[in-house]
Amino acid sequence: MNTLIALVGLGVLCLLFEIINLRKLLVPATILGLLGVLALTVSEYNMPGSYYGNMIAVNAFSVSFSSLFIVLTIFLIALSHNFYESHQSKLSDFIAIKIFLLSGAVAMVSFGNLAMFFLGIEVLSISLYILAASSRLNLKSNEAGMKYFLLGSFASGIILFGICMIYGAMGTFDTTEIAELSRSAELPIWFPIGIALVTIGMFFKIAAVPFHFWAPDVYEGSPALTTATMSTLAKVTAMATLFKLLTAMNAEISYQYQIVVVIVSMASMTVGNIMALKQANVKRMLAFSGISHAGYMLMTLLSTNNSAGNLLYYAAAYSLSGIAAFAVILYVCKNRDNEDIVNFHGLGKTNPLLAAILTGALLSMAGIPIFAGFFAKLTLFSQTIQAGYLVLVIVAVVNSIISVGYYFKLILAMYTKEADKARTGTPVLIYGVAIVSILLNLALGLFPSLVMDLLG
Amino acid sequence: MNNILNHIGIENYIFLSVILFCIGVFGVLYRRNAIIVFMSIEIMLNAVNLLFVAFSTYHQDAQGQVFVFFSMAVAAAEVAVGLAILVSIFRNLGSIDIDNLKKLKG
Amino acid sequence: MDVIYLLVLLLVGALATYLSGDKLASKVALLFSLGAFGYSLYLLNLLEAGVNLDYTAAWITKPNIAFALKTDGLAMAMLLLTTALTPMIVFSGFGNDYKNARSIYALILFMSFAMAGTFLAADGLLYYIFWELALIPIYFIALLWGNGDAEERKKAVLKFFIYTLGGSLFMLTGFVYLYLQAGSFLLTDLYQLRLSCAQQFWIFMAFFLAYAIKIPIIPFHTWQAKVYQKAPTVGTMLLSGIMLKMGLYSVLRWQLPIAPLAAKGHQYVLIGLSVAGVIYGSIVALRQKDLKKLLAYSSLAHVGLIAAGAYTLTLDGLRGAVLQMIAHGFTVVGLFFVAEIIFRRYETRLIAEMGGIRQQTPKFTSMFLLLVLASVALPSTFNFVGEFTVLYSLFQVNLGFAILGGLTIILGAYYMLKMFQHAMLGEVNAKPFADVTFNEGLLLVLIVAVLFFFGLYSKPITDLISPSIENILIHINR
Amino acid sequence: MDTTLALVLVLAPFAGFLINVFFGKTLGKSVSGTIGTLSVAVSFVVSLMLFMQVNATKTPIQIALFDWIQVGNFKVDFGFLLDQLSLLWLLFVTGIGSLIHLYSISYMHDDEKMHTFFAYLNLFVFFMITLVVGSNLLIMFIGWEGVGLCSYLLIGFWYKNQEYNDAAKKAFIMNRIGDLGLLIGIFILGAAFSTVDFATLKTALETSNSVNPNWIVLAALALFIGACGKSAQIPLYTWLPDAMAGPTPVSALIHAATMVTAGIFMVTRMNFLFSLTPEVQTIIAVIGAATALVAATIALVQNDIKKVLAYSTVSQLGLMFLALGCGAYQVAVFHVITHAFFKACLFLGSGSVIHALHGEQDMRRMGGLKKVMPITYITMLISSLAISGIFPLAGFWSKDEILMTAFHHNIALWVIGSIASIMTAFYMFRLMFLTFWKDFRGTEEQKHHLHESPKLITIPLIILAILAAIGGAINLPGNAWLNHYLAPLFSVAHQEHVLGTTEYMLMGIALAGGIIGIAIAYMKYAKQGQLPEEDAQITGFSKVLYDKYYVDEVYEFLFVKPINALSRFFRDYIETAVSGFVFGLGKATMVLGAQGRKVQNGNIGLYLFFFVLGVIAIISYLFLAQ
Repeated sequence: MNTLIALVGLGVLCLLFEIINLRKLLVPATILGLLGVLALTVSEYNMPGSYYGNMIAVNAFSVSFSSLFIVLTIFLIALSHNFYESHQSKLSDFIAIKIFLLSGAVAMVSFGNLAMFFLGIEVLSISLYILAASSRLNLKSNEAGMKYFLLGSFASGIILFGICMIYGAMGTFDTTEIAELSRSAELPIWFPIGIALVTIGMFFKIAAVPFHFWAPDVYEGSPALTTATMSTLAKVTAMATLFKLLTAMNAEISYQYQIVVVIVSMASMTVGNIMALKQANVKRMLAFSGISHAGYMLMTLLSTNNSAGNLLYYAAAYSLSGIAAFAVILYVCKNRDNEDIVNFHGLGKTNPLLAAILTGALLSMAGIPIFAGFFAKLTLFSQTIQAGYLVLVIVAVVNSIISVGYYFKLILAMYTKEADKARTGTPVLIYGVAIVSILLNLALGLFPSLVMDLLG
Repeated sequence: MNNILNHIGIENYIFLSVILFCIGVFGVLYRRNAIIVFMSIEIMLNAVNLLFVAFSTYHQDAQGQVFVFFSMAVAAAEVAVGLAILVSIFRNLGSIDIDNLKKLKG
Repeated sequence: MDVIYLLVLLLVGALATYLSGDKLASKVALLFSLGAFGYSLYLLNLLEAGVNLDYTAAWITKPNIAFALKTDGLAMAMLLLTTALTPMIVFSGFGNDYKNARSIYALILFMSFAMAGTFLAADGLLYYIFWELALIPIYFIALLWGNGDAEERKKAVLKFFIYTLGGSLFMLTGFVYLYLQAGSFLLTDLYQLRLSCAQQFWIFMAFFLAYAIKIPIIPFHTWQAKVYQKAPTVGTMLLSGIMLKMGLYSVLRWQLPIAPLAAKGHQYVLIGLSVAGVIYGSIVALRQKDLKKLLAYSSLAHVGLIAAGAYTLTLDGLRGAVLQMIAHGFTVVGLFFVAEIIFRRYETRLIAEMGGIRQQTPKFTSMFLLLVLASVALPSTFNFVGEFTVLYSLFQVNLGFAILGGLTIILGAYYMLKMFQHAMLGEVNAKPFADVTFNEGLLLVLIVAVLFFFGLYSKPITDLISPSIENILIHINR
Repeated sequence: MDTTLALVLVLAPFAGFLINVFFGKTLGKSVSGTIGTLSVAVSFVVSLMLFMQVNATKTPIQIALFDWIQVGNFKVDFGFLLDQLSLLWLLFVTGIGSLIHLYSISYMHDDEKMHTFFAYLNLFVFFMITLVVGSNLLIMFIGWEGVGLCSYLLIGFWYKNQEYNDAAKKAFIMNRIGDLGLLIGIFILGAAFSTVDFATLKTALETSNSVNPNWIVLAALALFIGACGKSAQIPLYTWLPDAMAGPTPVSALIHAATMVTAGIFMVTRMNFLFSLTPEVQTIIAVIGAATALVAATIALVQNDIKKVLAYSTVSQLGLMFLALGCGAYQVAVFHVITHAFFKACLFLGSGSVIHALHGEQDMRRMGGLKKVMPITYITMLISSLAISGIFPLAGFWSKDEILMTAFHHNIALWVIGSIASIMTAFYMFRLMFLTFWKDFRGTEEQKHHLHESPKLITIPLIILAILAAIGGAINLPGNAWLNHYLAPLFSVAHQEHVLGTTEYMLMGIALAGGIIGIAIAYMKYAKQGQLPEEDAQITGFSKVLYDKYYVDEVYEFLFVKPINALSRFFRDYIETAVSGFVFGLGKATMVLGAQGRKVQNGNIGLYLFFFVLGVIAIISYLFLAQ
């Protein structure tokens, strides 16, 4: 609970910094502040509780995910410094929006009431609309913002309808009460309809097939840092929220529902991976890759009672490698017209360190051992086989093979092509973020228990 | 109020809302003018709001009506952002036809 | 515990090589790899003295994964193969002037580390991790320091990577399934599993995909020739000398004891496929124009025979397979080195562009000839010991297999001598061929010496591996 | 003591090999040759000592050095067995070997790689000794393959000529076909009796009756295939004539006197096996007889002096196998020894001629040499008479024994053998007359350089000629020393022929046959002075014979071509297809990706449409479908 308040406070402070002309201190101060919030959050790990009439329910799940979100935000903010170099005057706005976005994300995983959930998701979404369209003069950015906005509000409508149906069935927004009521024998049909609609809405947010069409366009059009935010923070938030929704409301997951999840999961993996093969734009490629990862993460829904730890681990592994990859992308594509693979030619020679980091990040996404991505997939597969969905796992394995095709396309480009233009400068923060995030990823890969055991 | 519900039945409220919601959906699907699309989304949201109120009454519970305020506020904020994006699109493109937004694809 | 130091030594060696800079890299790498070889000899000593070198430590609790290393005779033999070949491979690079030398030598040591780990690992997942880890360095070695057209190379190497990774992912799925049955990835626990016939079949198939691609067994071999051809010679040596053996070793260590019923049930198919590989590889090798490709296909034929031996499920078959693995490891490294020596002088790998070299460099020719003879398993070479044992085991299964497998004796002699004739003999070549340098000669002599020494006196190796193979057989025949 | 001696015996040539390999060049040609010769001579002396010992004690010497190979049910020692058979073999291998080494010092003196030659030759002797003294089948196999290797090296000694290299390769591969048979035989015996040791195998075979007799037959057959390869029997004989590409001393040592007799050695060694399998013995006899006849017919029309001798060798080997097939192992061994004497002499003599003519081998370009090369002429004449079976030279006795055995066995075999013998007499004297009689037909320049060969060449010739003349003494009918000496080897005692009328008649017929053959040759080539036609003019059946029944071409057509075609087919089509399939999977995925991009066309309306479709699909599946 304190996390949320502290975050909102921090956001306001960011805006104030601009007013009192402390722009230079903005990034370090925010990072420090976030670190403080992180400490605060972690300290709540062993103190589950509910606040404000169970509007906010703090438990291990919410604390763990909130901490992950905060860490990701720290990275994103560290990257902002360099990214917004030419828009210094708006730096505080962007950072503040990110902090508010984070507060939305935290609300989404620590809600105790559907109202809080709805508010959280809207805060997150609206912040993202703004960020997506934030490059005002760039038509692509405008288009991305518009597309995201239209489809996003459409999805919001569906979610709202779902919440309404649940309310209609249960007469309350409180998840604890809903959970208790759902144990009773006779449930109005509205309840499962509501759950289904909310799930569909969340499918949209995590960009699962067939609700994924926005993702590639929006990822490509948005400013790179926004894309980074969407593909890491927003995606794992949405996934965690979906997971939390289903567990918190104790929704009896029927067999049919599981089939839907299986099909959507398979479709997401397959479509994401196959479409990514032929992409030239790296952001777009990562969008499709993100779609496929959403497919993988959906597998956790098939055994909700013991897969929270796996989801957290997968989310952490995926988002950390995403951050590392985007850090390199931001560096490489700075002041370039687009993010095409051409820009990465020869990176292995000009910047071996960054090339190695990007390689590591891609290997992690592909699920090659010692990177966290491997363990993430391993536990996921293991659990899914246990749940009895061997076919799904085989499809996932085949997809992992396909995915190597495009991840390695980028690696090949870095190491085998000649560089066209030299890149100058070694922005400390970008290097720092890239190194720290890949090291974290490696550490998770070597000691998965660190994260896996947080959620039993 | 209770009487009205007794007379008309909650199902009919649901049907009404669903119909309104679907009208909104069709609006979004078929209209190309961004403003009208926005309005269609508003119809969808308001259809749900109507249902919230109906359920609120049905359950004799105020939470539903409170929720409507939340949702209206959020919808307003959303539309504000949407319109802002629309304005910058209009400046760049000189049109608010969403069919013109096809630069990003593939 | 002692075994870990070996892995650490190799890993530190890789790091030190990378940090030592391009000029010193090769020397540092040689130093560390020799150190590793020396240390593994020390380990061998300990093992012979009866010290238990197995090592198990908890690593990850959920899922239950242990850092478990098992050093029995079999693993020791493979470890020695790895650590003995690594310095040779490093040394073979001395004559080349690699761009960015520190990276390639560091990658070689890193790969050696991963392969040693694969041979030692006694926990399924640890094993899998090492298995995959070995793939990454060779990918980069082949990609960055390879030869020939860059686009074609990229294609070949990527195909290799995806292909092998694909196969291993199925193996991983198999492991996960086993884990769910056994509650642990530990080799010992997996050996204790009593799976039904159907379960064993699917596990076997999942493993088989991985191994058949790695070994390779036809028709999963299509990656091989191109990659061997395109990779730099050190890479080819690593691949053919050690990495192939990972697959074969895994068959013995993991596939057969865990799913023996499936192996028994489909024995004829498996042996048939392997033996078909022997004949197919030999015949295709006959008309190859590129020396390295020819050697690749000959390798296909040889490993086919080794796999056939392993699938006989007899003591002789398994033992012969191990002997032949070691023999083939040295031989093929030697032969690829010969190809490299010729390339350094003639800038070609096409046999048609060679010829008439013998007159100019008799010493080199003798070494080459000895390697060719070892490759065709002349008695008194180590290869003969292995090949004889394997063929004998095939005979125990079926006379027909022994005859078909034995065709390697004839066909092998045919393509190897044909190659030798056109590469080395004939009218004196107009292009001068500088005599082998001291370094090159030393390496060739070493390899030949190993092959002939163990060819006459294979008892040390046989004694080393026999107990562990008997142990594996007990699990197969439980 | 015995162990040391045995090691000296085996390792002396190997030491010679090592010295010649590493220091041959620096030591110079004469020294290198001397070392090569001496090392073999040492072996000869040692074998002589051991021979005396065993001949006196009648107990074989067995030596086990160390474990070599271990397979499931048995272990193979690295060990030696020095018994009557192996010592006998050693004597003529090292003895004739020494002579030929001596000869080579002079013969190869002009070759720049003389030290290499001696190294190979020493290595050959080393492997041949290993083959002979090995105490089990596998050690024998080392030698077996080792001599094959040396044969390969020496046939291709002049490696600049690719045709020679082809010949060398062919010899090696055909030998290997036989080797596979041998190996299979070893497998069968090893699996059945858990040993491959000669001594234990013998007892096992004689006592055990639990083994399926079919396996034993198969084993014998497989071993015989091995013998066919090494001893150039049908169908694996075509390599031997081609092997004449090597220097002439090599042909004398390897391809006449020693290596090619390894097959006979092995069959004799394994006599306890073959005696159990009359079916296989019959096959051996038939193949032997057929080979003797076929090779003899081919030899009738050959014009290359060495080719004639080569086919003659094949034919004689056939006769030996005929004897083996009849179960007369001693007889075969007897002929091996006498054949070694006269055939070595003939080859060396032909070498002397070729040497004098600076490499000319075509008999049509020779003639009239008896005046310039009297020693060569006389020694060769003695040997020719011996091989033609003229009384009382060595060949008469041994060949006569064979024919006599065949006669008692099966009259058809005897007829074939006799015809082959007549032909032998004919082509040998055809060779003699064409080479040494009449006038010289070569170029003026050659004529100018004609000379008798130096001492180092003639001395071995003389020694061998003497042996060819009197060698028969070791096994005269009535005083059969060899039979008694070898008797301990055989489980079935050899039936000595009682010299009755039949026997004397047979001797007479054989002698008459030889004389008839010589007479025809004399009429044709000496009296009428006919010359063989030039290659282009040869027609009819002679052409078929001259072209060796086109067997090489048939093999080429049946085996070599198809394998190569298959190889090309595999390389060009199967490989492409299989890898194309794998690539195709990748490509198909790529195409799918490219097509999929078209759906993602940037139109929000479409995206919404799919969204709504998804919603409808899920909702209707969940709630309406039931």
